[in-house]
Amino acid sequence: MDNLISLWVSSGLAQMQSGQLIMMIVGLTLLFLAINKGFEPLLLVPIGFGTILANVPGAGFDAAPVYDAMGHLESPGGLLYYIYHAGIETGLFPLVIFMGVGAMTDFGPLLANPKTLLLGAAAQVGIFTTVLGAVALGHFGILDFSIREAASIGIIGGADGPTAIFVTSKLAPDLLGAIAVAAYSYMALVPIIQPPIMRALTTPAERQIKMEQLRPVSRAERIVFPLSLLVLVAMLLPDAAPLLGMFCFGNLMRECGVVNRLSDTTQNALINIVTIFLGLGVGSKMSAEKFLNPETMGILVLGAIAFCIGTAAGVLMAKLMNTVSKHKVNPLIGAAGVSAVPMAARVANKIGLEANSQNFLLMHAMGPNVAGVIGSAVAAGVMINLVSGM
Amino acid sequence: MDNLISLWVSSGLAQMQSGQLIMMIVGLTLLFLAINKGFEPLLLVPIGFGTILANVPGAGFDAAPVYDAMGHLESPGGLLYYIYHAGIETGLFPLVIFMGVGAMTDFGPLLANPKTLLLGAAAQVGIFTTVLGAVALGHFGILDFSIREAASIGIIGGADGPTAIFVTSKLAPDLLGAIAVAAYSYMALVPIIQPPIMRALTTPAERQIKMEQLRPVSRAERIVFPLSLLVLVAMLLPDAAPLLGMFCFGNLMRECGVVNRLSDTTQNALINIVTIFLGLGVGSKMSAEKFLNPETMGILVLGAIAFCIGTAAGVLMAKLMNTVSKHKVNPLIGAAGVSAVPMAARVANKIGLEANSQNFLLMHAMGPNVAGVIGSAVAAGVMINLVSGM
Amino acid sequence: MDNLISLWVSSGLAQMQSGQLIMMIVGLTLLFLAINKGFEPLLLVPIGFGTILANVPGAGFDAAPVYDAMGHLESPGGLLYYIYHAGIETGLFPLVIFMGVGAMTDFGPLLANPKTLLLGAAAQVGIFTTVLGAVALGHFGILDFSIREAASIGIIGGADGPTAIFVTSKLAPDLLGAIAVAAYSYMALVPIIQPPIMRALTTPAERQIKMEQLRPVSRAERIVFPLSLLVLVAMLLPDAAPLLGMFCFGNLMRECGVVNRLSDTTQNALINIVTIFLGLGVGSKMSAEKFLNPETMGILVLGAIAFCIGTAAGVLMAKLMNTVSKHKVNPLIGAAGVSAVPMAARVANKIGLEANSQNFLLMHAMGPNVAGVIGSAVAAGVMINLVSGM
Amino acid sequence: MDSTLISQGLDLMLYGMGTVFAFLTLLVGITTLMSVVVNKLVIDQPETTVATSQVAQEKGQHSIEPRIIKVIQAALDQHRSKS
Amino acid sequence: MDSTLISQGLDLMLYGMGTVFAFLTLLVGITTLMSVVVNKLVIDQPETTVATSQVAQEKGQHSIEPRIIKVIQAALDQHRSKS
Amino acid sequence: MDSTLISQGLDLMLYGMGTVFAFLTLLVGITTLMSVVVNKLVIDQPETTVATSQVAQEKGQHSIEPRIIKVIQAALDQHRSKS
Ligand code: NA
Ligand code: NA
Ligand code: NA
Repeated sequence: MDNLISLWVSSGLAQMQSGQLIMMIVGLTLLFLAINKGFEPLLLVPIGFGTILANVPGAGFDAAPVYDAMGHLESPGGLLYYIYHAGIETGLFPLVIFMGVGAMTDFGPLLANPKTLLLGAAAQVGIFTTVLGAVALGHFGILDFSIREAASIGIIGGADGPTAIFVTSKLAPDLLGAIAVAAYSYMALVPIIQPPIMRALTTPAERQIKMEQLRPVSRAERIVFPLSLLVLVAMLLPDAAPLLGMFCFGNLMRECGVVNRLSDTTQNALINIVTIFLGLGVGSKMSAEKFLNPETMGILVLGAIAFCIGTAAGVLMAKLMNTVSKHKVNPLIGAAGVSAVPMAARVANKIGLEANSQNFLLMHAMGPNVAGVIGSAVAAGVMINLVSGM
Repeated sequence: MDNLISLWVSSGLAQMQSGQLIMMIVGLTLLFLAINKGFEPLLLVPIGFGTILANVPGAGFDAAPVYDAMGHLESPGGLLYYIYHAGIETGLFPLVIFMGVGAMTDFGPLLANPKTLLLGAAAQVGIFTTVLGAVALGHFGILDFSIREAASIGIIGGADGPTAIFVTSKLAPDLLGAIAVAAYSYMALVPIIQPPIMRALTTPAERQIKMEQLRPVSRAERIVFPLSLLVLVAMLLPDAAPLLGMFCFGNLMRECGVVNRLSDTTQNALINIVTIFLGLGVGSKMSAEKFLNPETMGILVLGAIAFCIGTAAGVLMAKLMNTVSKHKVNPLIGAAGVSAVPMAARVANKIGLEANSQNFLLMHAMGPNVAGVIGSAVAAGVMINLVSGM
Repeated sequence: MDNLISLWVSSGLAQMQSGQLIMMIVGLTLLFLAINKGFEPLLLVPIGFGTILANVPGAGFDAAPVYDAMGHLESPGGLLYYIYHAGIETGLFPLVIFMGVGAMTDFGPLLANPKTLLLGAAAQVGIFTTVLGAVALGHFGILDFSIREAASIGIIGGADGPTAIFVTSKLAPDLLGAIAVAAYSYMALVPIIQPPIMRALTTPAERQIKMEQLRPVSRAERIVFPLSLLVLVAMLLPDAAPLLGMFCFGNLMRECGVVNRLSDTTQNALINIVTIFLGLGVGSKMSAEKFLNPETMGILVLGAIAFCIGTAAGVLMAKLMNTVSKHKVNPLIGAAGVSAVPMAARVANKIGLEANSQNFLLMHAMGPNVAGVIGSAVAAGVMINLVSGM
Repeated sequence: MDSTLISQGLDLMLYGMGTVFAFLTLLVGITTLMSVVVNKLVIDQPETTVATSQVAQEKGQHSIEPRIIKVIQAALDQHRSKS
Repeated sequence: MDSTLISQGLDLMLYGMGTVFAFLTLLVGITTLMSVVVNKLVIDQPETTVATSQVAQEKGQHSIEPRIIKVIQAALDQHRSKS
Repeated sequence: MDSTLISQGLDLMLYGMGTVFAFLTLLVGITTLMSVVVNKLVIDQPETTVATSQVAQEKGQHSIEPRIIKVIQAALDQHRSKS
């Protein structure tokens, strides 16, 4: 009889709190969005599943290990505990992912047309206006965000998952779940969020601008570029060096042509393994007390605003560049400056084709697209530096 | 001269104890069984090799790291020390393996004929009778097992390596070597252990029963099933959630169709890497004082009994089901309920073909086969819960 | 304004010390040698990049994590800190690499002609003469090396990267950067260093010696050999057991034929992942104070001498063997005894073809080549044993 | 003492097998129900679902396995060049 | 207090965007310069570079991916045996 | 002090090279012996051994590499659909 009671007392139903139940439904919703709607499934499937696991009452996925007085292990910690503390709290997983993304990135279009870097810079306006919005919400007493939290929320506008996770795990780990979910969800919503803004800010004539074909880029340029970027970061902005350093390392392995087996593994087995565990670890931060509160709603709203402002800033920057340069840029590719690689570039291409069915913008949009990755990593470095001193 | 003495004193021959020598021979025997006889080579090759390494006198594979008073590393630990403490003591390796096995499992046959789940339940009788046998050995003063040890021995009857390792590392880590070796050896011996029992408990007419062809299973069912199982486990049996949660996660990645690159890596690079280290880590527990004792002999005998009883229970359950259901089940597939995927299913198929050369049972036997994996994971959860409270 | 100052103060330019700048140039030079000149790119690309990262002022790649009084993480450590302490200080990475190299090694040529093991032994003379040279430099007051440092420098002559890293991380971690760079650089320079020595020590007639075709080697021999080697090491030289044990394990997985999926992963994903992190971790030890000093110059000179002596000893040993054996050995293959797999064997083949365009020595040279790997692992074990007791 | 151990063993057997059977029997029911519900819900749009998810996969970042494609390409090229 | 937070936010915006723009503008210049210099330096020996690096790769230890090669071979063998 | 260092170096040379040579010479003998013994033992049943181990491999759990097979299949399908 005692055993029956023990089984019942330890069952999920007896221990379940309403918050946990709601969070399990949140996890299932994320899985639905990922699987049925195609929302960034590579991250949202593990995050959604991790959310469910972390909220199974009594399963101890999140439990810390217990040691006795002699330092021997009395009871081991849960899987998600180890993943979070080994890979996310330390920043290791986002950095390894960045190395993998670097190994998958083709800088060719950017090298052929370097001034598209400015579009990637402009789109980061979304990040900083959102920071301002978050502190304003505090000012008007609506929500209560510290400057560290505001900075983490802003980085959603960078449209770059690992960057957002890296910054948030350093500045505001309690918001990690909400911010990661917002970042990946909006990246998935790019094809819905961006087009109206792009159409509103451009004339049909502008959308029909045909850009010159990109020049071929030599292998030597491709090798020297990540090294130049690395040296520049090292000289000017060491706080951005972890993210951009690993990004450049991955890209150098890809382009140098002498370590193809390392590059292949980085692009496949390594990034896949780390992606699985990164997602599960983020999910472990999706607890009711941290996610089910007004702040999360605020984060979702601010995140959407960040994406919109970033998109607009990119488009407007392209129009500004056209007023001073004789090589015209189709302003649609400015929207790709938010990053969200490669979806934002595909959106630019699609809207371009609507205006002129012979105008293929995809390759032109890849330049600002990868520039946006650099831009948000730079923004991340600046914010970590400034906020830490505030 | 001092140096010669130093070399001699530190040589293996000078330090070798008889126990170590015997354990090295045990390791070589495991390798022989794995390589020459095909006994579960994926695990027994690493376990056998790990056994030899752990017993090299003076090599320090098992040595703990030494830190000075300031916390600096004075001498690093051995490879097997780190593997065991990072991956097995924490339970991480068995959980990752379970994720990989989930990604390799096809639940189709089970979904087409869900009542075969009952066969997977029945076969777990072997687990619990063996627990009873182990405590009875204690009662009659033959061997001395605690209830935690008895539970770990019973789980051998689950015919599921990672489950056995997970339970034993939590309840009775000292028996880990013996139990893992017994579990994998008997899984390899399934084609020898099961057929006589199956033939003894069935009539030729029963062995010739033809089952209806399995209906096709939709992709949506395959996706929803692991989630249903997860929710059910979360509600009722959180202690089984670590094992079954990771199992369902792997299976969802496999079936959802949107994260194929993650699923591929889980089924290949990730599970292979963890299998190598899991095997080596288990081998590190194969020391003379823990393996060369009467308890090991008891474990081997009890493990064999567990397999036999599990097989018999599965077959008898199938016969029982035939007395109440009009859709007849060939009782041979009940034996596949012990799991030992996919060997037990192949054995059922082979014995079925002996009785009727046109009766292909393989797909029908896959249902109880994977049901047995679920069944023994549930049994593991119950035992961890109940035993911890005893 | 404060913020501008903060940004400037934390910028790389403001914090840069001359030593860091020079080390970044050293890192770029290593990348140039690896990418443009093909110097062991699989290791020197990560080492070179790691060197640059470790010397970015203020980026904290090498920073230790900070914990508060309660044991909670206050600020996480840098990527290279974690890599170095988890993988190199513990010796884990070199051991895993050795497992991978074992899985890639074909012992066939060695088994067909076991006496070529003696060539692999002779070439290790380079290691020990170099130790003597290092202590002599100390005796004459030119440089100041302890016996532990001298032993680590000598192991460069083993022409085996992971062995050198394993020994140095145990005996003289401060020299790790310089020794790893020297070891891999000279392995890359084998085609330049060896031929003059080989030509000087042999007559044209000797270089034209045709060797008997190698007998076919059975699968059983291939399986039993790594086990025999393991047992011999366990009995006689446990200090060499970590390196040779993992080497034999990898080779057994390769040859036993029943764990091909484990062997494939070991040869690909696993060794590639570990190679990347091993290289980065070694790079983290390339700091100005440890690399920019006269000792490094001494290490480079001594390393070159070690290679030359090893090559000469291998050739002379082959000539000695020809005076007593009736099966003549082409002395060129003695040079392959330094290991540097497979480059030294290719060099022997090339010089052989110069002497006689029909004399293919490649397969014959593979025997001493892999023997050299065993020889230097044995030498490593002896040195760790003896030096620890000095 | 010993009898306690035996009674613990009996308890384990009783409650353990009970839970295993209860859980898996429940799972039989839930699985059957799930299959019926799911197949009813999805039946009208099976093609759509598949199509959507394929689009989803293409939309996912980094969803192509470049190495696999290269391998296939290499295999085909090599074959063609030989034939 | 609140006004401090706002002013911190403004500072972040000002110095943050300033740095991003300054850094990426500088990168535009450096990239353009780099391309010109690199292409001028390498232009005479493009073939050589490629050749060297291929040699380099071949020289590198363990540079072949045996599994990939096996796969291709298997694909071809299977195809031939069927046709 | 210095002479101690030199004598340590000499010791290392002497005992080190001695051990290396002794070990590898012993290994020559053991390898030769091993080859003779092994080939004598296995000679009657070489085919059997191979066959057994192949069966062994098939019997092993999860022994098929599904990805590789998919790749091959894809390569063949693609090729057939083109030809
Ligand atoms: Na961005
Ligand atoms: Na089972
Ligand atoms: Na060597």
